[in-house]
Amino acid sequence: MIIEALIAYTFVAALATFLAPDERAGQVAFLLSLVPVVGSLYMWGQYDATGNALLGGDLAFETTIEWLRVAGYTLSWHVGVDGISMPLIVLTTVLTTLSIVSAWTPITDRASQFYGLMLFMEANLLGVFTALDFFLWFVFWEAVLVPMYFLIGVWGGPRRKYAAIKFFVYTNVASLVMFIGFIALVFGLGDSVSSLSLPEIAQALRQEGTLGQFGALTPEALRAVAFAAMFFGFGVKVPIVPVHTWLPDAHVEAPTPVSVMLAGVLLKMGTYALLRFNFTMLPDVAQTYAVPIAAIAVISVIYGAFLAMAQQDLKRIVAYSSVSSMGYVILGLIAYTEYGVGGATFQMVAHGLISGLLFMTVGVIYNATHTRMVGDMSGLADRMPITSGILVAGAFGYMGLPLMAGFAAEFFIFVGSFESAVLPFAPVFTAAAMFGIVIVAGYFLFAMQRTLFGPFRLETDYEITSAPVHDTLPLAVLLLCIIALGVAPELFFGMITDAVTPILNAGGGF
Amino acid sequence: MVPAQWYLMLSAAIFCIGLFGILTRRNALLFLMSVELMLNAANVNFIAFSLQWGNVTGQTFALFTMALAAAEVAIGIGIILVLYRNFRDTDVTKATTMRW
Amino acid sequence: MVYETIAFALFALITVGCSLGVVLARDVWHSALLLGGALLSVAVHYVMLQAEFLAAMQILVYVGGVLILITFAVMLTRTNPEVNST
Amino acid sequence: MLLQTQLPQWTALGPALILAITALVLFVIDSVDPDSTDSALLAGVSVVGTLAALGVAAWFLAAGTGQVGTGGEITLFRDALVVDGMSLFFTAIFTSVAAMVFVASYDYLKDRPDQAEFYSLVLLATTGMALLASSNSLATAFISLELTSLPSYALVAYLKRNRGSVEAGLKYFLIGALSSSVFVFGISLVYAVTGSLLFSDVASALGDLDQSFRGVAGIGVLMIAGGFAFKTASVPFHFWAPEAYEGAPAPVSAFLSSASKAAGFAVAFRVFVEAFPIATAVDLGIDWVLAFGILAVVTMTLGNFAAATQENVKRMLAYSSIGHAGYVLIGLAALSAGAATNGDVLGASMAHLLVYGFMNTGAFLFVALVEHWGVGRTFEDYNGLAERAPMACAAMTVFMFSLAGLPPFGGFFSKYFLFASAIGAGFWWLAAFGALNSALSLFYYSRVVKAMWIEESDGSFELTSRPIGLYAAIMVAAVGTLVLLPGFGPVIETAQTVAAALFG
Amino acid sequence: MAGAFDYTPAIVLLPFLSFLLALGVGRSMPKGGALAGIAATGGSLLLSVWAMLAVANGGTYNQTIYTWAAGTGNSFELTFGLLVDPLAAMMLVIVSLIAFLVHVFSLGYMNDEGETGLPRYYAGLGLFTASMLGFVVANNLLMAFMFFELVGLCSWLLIGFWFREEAPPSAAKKAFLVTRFGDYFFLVGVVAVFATFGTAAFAGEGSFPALAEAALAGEAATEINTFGFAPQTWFTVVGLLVLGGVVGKSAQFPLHTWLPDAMEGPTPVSALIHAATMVAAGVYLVARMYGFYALSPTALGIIAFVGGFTALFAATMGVVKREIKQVLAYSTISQYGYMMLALGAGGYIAATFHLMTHAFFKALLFLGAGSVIIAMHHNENMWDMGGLKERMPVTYWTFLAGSLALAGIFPFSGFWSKDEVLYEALAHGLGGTPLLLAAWAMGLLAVFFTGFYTFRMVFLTFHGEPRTDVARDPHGVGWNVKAPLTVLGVLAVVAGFVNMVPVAKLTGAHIEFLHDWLAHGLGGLTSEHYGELTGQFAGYETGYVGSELTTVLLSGALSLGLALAGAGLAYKLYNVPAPVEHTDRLGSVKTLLFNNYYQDEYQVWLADTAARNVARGADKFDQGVIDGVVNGISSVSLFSGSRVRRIQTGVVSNYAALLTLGLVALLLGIGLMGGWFL
Repeated sequence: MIIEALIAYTFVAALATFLAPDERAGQVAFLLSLVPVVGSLYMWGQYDATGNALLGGDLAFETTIEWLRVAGYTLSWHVGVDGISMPLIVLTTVLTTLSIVSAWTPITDRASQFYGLMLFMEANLLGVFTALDFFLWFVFWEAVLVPMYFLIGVWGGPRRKYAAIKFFVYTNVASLVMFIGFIALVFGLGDSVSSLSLPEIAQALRQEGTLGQFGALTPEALRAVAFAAMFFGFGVKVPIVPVHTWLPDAHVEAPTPVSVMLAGVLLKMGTYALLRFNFTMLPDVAQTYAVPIAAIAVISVIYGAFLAMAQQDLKRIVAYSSVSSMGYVILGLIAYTEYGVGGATFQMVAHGLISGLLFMTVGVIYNATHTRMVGDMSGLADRMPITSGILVAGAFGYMGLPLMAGFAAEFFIFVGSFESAVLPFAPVFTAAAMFGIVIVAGYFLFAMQRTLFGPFRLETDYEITSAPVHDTLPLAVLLLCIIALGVAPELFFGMITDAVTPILNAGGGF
Repeated sequence: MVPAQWYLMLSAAIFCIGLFGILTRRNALLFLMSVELMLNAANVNFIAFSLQWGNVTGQTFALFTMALAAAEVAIGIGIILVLYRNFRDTDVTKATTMRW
Repeated sequence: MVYETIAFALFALITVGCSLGVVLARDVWHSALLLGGALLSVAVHYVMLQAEFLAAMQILVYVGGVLILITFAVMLTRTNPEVNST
Repeated sequence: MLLQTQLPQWTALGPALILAITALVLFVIDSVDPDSTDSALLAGVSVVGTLAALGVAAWFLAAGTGQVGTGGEITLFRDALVVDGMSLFFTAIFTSVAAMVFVASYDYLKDRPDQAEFYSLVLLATTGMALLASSNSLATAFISLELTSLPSYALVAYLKRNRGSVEAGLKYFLIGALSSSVFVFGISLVYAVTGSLLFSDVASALGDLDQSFRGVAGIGVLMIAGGFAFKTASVPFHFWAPEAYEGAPAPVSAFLSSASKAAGFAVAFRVFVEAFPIATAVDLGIDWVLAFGILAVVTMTLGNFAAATQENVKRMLAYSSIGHAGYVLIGLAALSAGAATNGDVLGASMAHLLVYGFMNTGAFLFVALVEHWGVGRTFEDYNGLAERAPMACAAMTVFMFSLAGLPPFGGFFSKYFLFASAIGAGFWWLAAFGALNSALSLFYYSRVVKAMWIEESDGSFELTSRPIGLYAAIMVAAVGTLVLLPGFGPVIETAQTVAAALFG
Repeated sequence: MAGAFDYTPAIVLLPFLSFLLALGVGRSMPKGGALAGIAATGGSLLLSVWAMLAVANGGTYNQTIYTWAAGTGNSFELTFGLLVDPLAAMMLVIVSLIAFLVHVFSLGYMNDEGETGLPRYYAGLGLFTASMLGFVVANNLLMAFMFFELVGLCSWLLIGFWFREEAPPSAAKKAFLVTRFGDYFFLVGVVAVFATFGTAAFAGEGSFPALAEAALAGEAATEINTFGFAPQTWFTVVGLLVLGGVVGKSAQFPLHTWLPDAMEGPTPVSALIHAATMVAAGVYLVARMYGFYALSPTALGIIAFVGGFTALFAATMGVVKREIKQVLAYSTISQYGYMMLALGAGGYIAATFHLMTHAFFKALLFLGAGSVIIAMHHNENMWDMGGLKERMPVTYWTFLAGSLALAGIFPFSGFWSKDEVLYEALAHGLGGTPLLLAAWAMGLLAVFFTGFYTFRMVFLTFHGEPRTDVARDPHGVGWNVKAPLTVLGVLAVVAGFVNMVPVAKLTGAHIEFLHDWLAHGLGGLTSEHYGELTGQFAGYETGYVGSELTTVLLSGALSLGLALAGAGLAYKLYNVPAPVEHTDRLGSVKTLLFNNYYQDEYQVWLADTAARNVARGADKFDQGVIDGVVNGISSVSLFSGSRVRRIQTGVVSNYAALLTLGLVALLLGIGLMGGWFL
């Protein structure tokens, strides 16, 4: 029942924050958000499952309550945690709390609404990562959009309205397409499933012969079409090239804490769903189309990195580099190896922490300098040594410096995809994608050199000083997490591989 | 007895004439009158086929139609009068404050 | 049989003619009169179709009620010369 | 069980009777005190009456009156009327909407003349709707349709000194009159080929129909469809809707766009399913399923696209209402002969209508509230409204997102279940069109939200009052919209059960 | 005995601790964390020596100590472990010794000069040392890679130490980027090793060199996934991929361009980078997995050729430089070229030997240069110096010792090691691998240039008349500068005696201590085994001019003669009271040399202009086409929306008409489909 308790608590906390006075809302939200952190850490501590949430085996904290019946299908409140979702839950709670703290400085207006929406979003994110019933999951999945729309639209930058609506409509289109694809699949299964429980559907889909004719579509065609629809739908969230263009706009306009959540957790929803749906339920299709999928992944990596290189705005740089990093995840997923899929999952966490750290740092710099343009700054390390140091650490983390989480994730993915038996020319794809680590180093080093180093030169009519402690503290915490995960990836990796193995085992059956 | 189909033709003709009136005339009252014609066209059918089928269902329905047509005209005229009061006109194409 | 056909044809012609008159007449007043004609000829059809009661109702309700209402409305709105235009 | 055995059969019409009696009571009050502007009394009586009707309907629904479990539908007056689950379900929709409208009208109509007339007209229209949902013969369908329409014409033109209201009334009336003549003519054609008006008889007569008459029958069927298209504001009979909803007093717009639309669907569902069974119709080449498919696509596309570029919130809602008619039409378009999914599809449509009743009524009532404040009607006028009236704006946000199909609101489930059932019935292309339009709709619904919450207000307006009635109605609608997400189970299960009974 | 190895982790952790201390509380520590660093590296040095003694007693250590990541299923584990064998033990001592001396020297170079940011500096040094030591003791390729990368990070931190100026951050970025480019191939190589062998261990039965060897020998080939290639081809590919990292870090052509720029860092850092840590890492890596390279003649040939070419190529550039550190930088590149040449030529011992001697004399030279720079108030231009001999004798004499070693003059350490390098290349070249002869020739030619630029540097700096006021009255240096110089000076003189091959051959005395040292240790990691491997798989055989002895003597005489010739030319041109530039005599070559063969230009063009243009193009495409489509869809939707609403004209007659039209259209459509009109 701890999942229910956490989600319900977070909703209530959100409500309480809405009603809190603006001046105190930040502190209130922070204190309230500590409970989910503790709760998720407790769950992590108590976690002893070994199964995959969709393919069976041991699940942690599982609950099933029938909710309603529609068209012969049962919908349930069905939640549970496996090794794939557990790290993401911890990531969500930790990042939310840190984002809330990092919002203390930049968010001055309508604070109680802001923090309330953050908590509301957290509740829904927890739901996304725990729900095991399609509609329940979908409710949470879509509900995340609503607070995000406001968070970007109300507290964002100059083009926030455009960015917010673009994000909103784009991802909504994606959800709709995905929905049609998935539901077609469910109906194609006919009588072999009687509920919209994801495990039931996944297991039925992985069994040969359960999928029937759907309209004019043969079972094979239905699989392919549904896979494509879901791939598009989740790909937008990830985002993969070429459906990524909402991301830079949303990131640039969103206030820092929101960017942190967007990059840190929301993008992971896409990859999480890809793993849960496309790659778990339809492994045969994924493997049939391994080459185009891997090509998309590689293009995302390289193209995203080049886009990042072209940017002048620090936030846009980080935003585009997320496109690049998410490409690795896709590559890891399509590898269908333990290290590939496990590494992809690990990358979700690692990238969540690292991009969160970078966004936060850029935000702290912005708080001080009121600019994010690379060309406007120079020699900031002189005035903000600690922040600069953390930015350096974060950037190197992003570049895949060993003993930081990013390296572990990327290395797992590379090893996994290199040896992939599913993907033809796996070494070539892997090597091509790996070149991203050079480009990413290039643009981050250029950006750091121009902003942090050299003689200090920034015309402002106010003093630029070190950031306040409550701005720096979240950065330090994140950095510690990143290093901890880099030194000891087993903190999560063991449970991840436990949950990943079943996907691979039955995957070869087709 | 005249074949029922002929009445069908007749009613169709009246219906089309009424429709033609609605499409071409701009006076609200003519609009009303055209509608009356169309309703009558339906009634012709009902009564003709009532005989054909040998039941009074059609006749009964025709009676309802008349009553409702009367009510409709009453409402319509009320509306036309307030229209006239507001727009000083009964030309239906003049009332275009709302469009698009 | 023949008479019936002739009668049908005649009154059908009258009905259609009057109806056409209703929608084509330039003056609303004429239209109203012709509508009365059309309704009456329809009533004749009713009689031919052995629906005498309905014919009576047709005359009472339509010619007696509806037409009077319309006439009344025509009167009330006639002050405007543009009413005549089509 | 209870009713079946212990109450006389006619009491199954209880809700409609209560509504009619309430209307008469109002007339009595009015004749006792013709100049009464005692809103509280009038609105109170109306609300009590409608809530009583709603209660009875809900009770019957829960008790299983007219449903399979208690011996099937109850037919009255030589089969002219029928009470079954579906009619009760729809009666519940009509009465809920009407109750909210009455509560809101308490403030909206304050200090206006002819209040009693307003309330009684709405009540009469509601009665008509209740009968419409129960009608089992083309004759009762026509009569109750007119009983619904005629008060509506008057209600739209209720603000008789307001040019917009009058113009709206005129257009509504003219299109309505044209549509009802088309409808009647269609009925006459169907009668011509079948010799009956009772649905069941029509169905069996169509089954034995000579193929040479199928043209006449087909024209008749489609003309009848036209009549319902008018009532539901579907293309091509939708032209009245934007103007009528924009020009009418906002509570009336709410009533028309929610209840009246639902009524049109109620009767359309029954007529087409029972009188023109799909198998028979398709044999005759009268593929009304396809016709509704085309209409659904065109309607939702036209409604949403036109709504996307409106400047006036109320008119945007009007077009969105057309768009929603398109979604609901999926319920008639995703059917196929003898398919087991028919009940699901139709049930999903009905459930959507119920949720729509709450969210759309709420949205129009919010517009009424804004009109009451005299803020203005365009999106710009709404800028920064949330600072002044956060609760109401939060409710409006709920309505907008629910209309757009976002969780955690009822519209999410109803819309997605509708799409899902269409896919389940094999009509994935309908769902695809629906999805496209749904995405577009998110754009314009969020414009309202953006105006209220994101845009800066120009500070030129002051909100002078906090009308209790309007607020209460809006909150009820908002809470209803919210609760319909977790509590969607009974709704969808009931809807699909009663819809399946229709095919049984 | 085992006690020494139990403390091996501490060798790495001590400097790491000093890094943490300096970073955390360096501000409040005396000397900005220097003392902690000195203590830590001193401790590491002692432990290393202890470990070396343990190894000398025949002990080795190969132990996994930490599982970094373990797959649950049938996949391989990724681990950290320690491997202490003779090679590693030797390297441990070298690295910790030089790090220790550099720390001491920094007291004079940084603290006494009043630099700010000392905690950062010492933190960087500590991390740098720790990373390098970790790299040295790594027992598998993945761990090696990770510390290799950390070394890169530290070089970035330290080269860019003076971040408030323009040039150092830029140089740091370049160093990191260029080596990163190499590391990219390295990483692909690491991944390929895992994918191929399922392990990346260096030593032991299941190590990847052993598995590769077994595969080539036709045993147990089934476990190995060679991705459809012939095993040897695939091993060559993998080896070359790993070599990418080596080329980058060890500044071999064409990735050498970062190294001269890296002189922007503080001079002690340069000493550390060039002598013992970063640059040495590349060569050390090849030596570490020599058992793998020895299986592939192609890889060996490429290594040798690249090495030889780099040796010559860098030496030629060294002759025209004006700054003392620039000359040293190019000499570093050149000397590492020799080591690569040796490795490629099958001279595992020779390479290790040169690595060791070079570490000492190059550290010495850099520290000496640092001393000069202190004296010259941070002016590095040799043309501003002159006549420093009298004013700073300790520096002069030690620097001279280092220079003699660098130039390869008998009997200084460099002579012995370089001679052995060239001898191995020659012998194996004669033995049937003619490619090696070409590499040998280049290496030999480079000897001449080495002698020339080395003594040009010495003469310009220390001899003649002082050419500036500063040079006339230089700043004094303290004990903390002189002591490291003295230690290293002694080592530069004597280090060569551990392996005097020509003497051994000549006299028959058993004095090839390094041979013996490297010949024992873990099975499969001994020089003898490597010799067998190169013989068996690369076909390396030893050929002689005449007899073995004549070849040895010929080779030694040849290189000594060339070195002396170069030194003599420098003496003639520059050992004059007022030397002048002679570069004009080189004609157009001068421009070429001054511009470093335009290597920087094309690389900068690639990394900057070309990449940026691609990026800009991608951005344009993204904004214009991809986002344009997205925005276009919305514009088109809204535009069609604005058209659609025009249907609603407001005129009710039109509505009626459209309504009728619509109904008729529907009737016709459905009717035609249903066949009503037939």
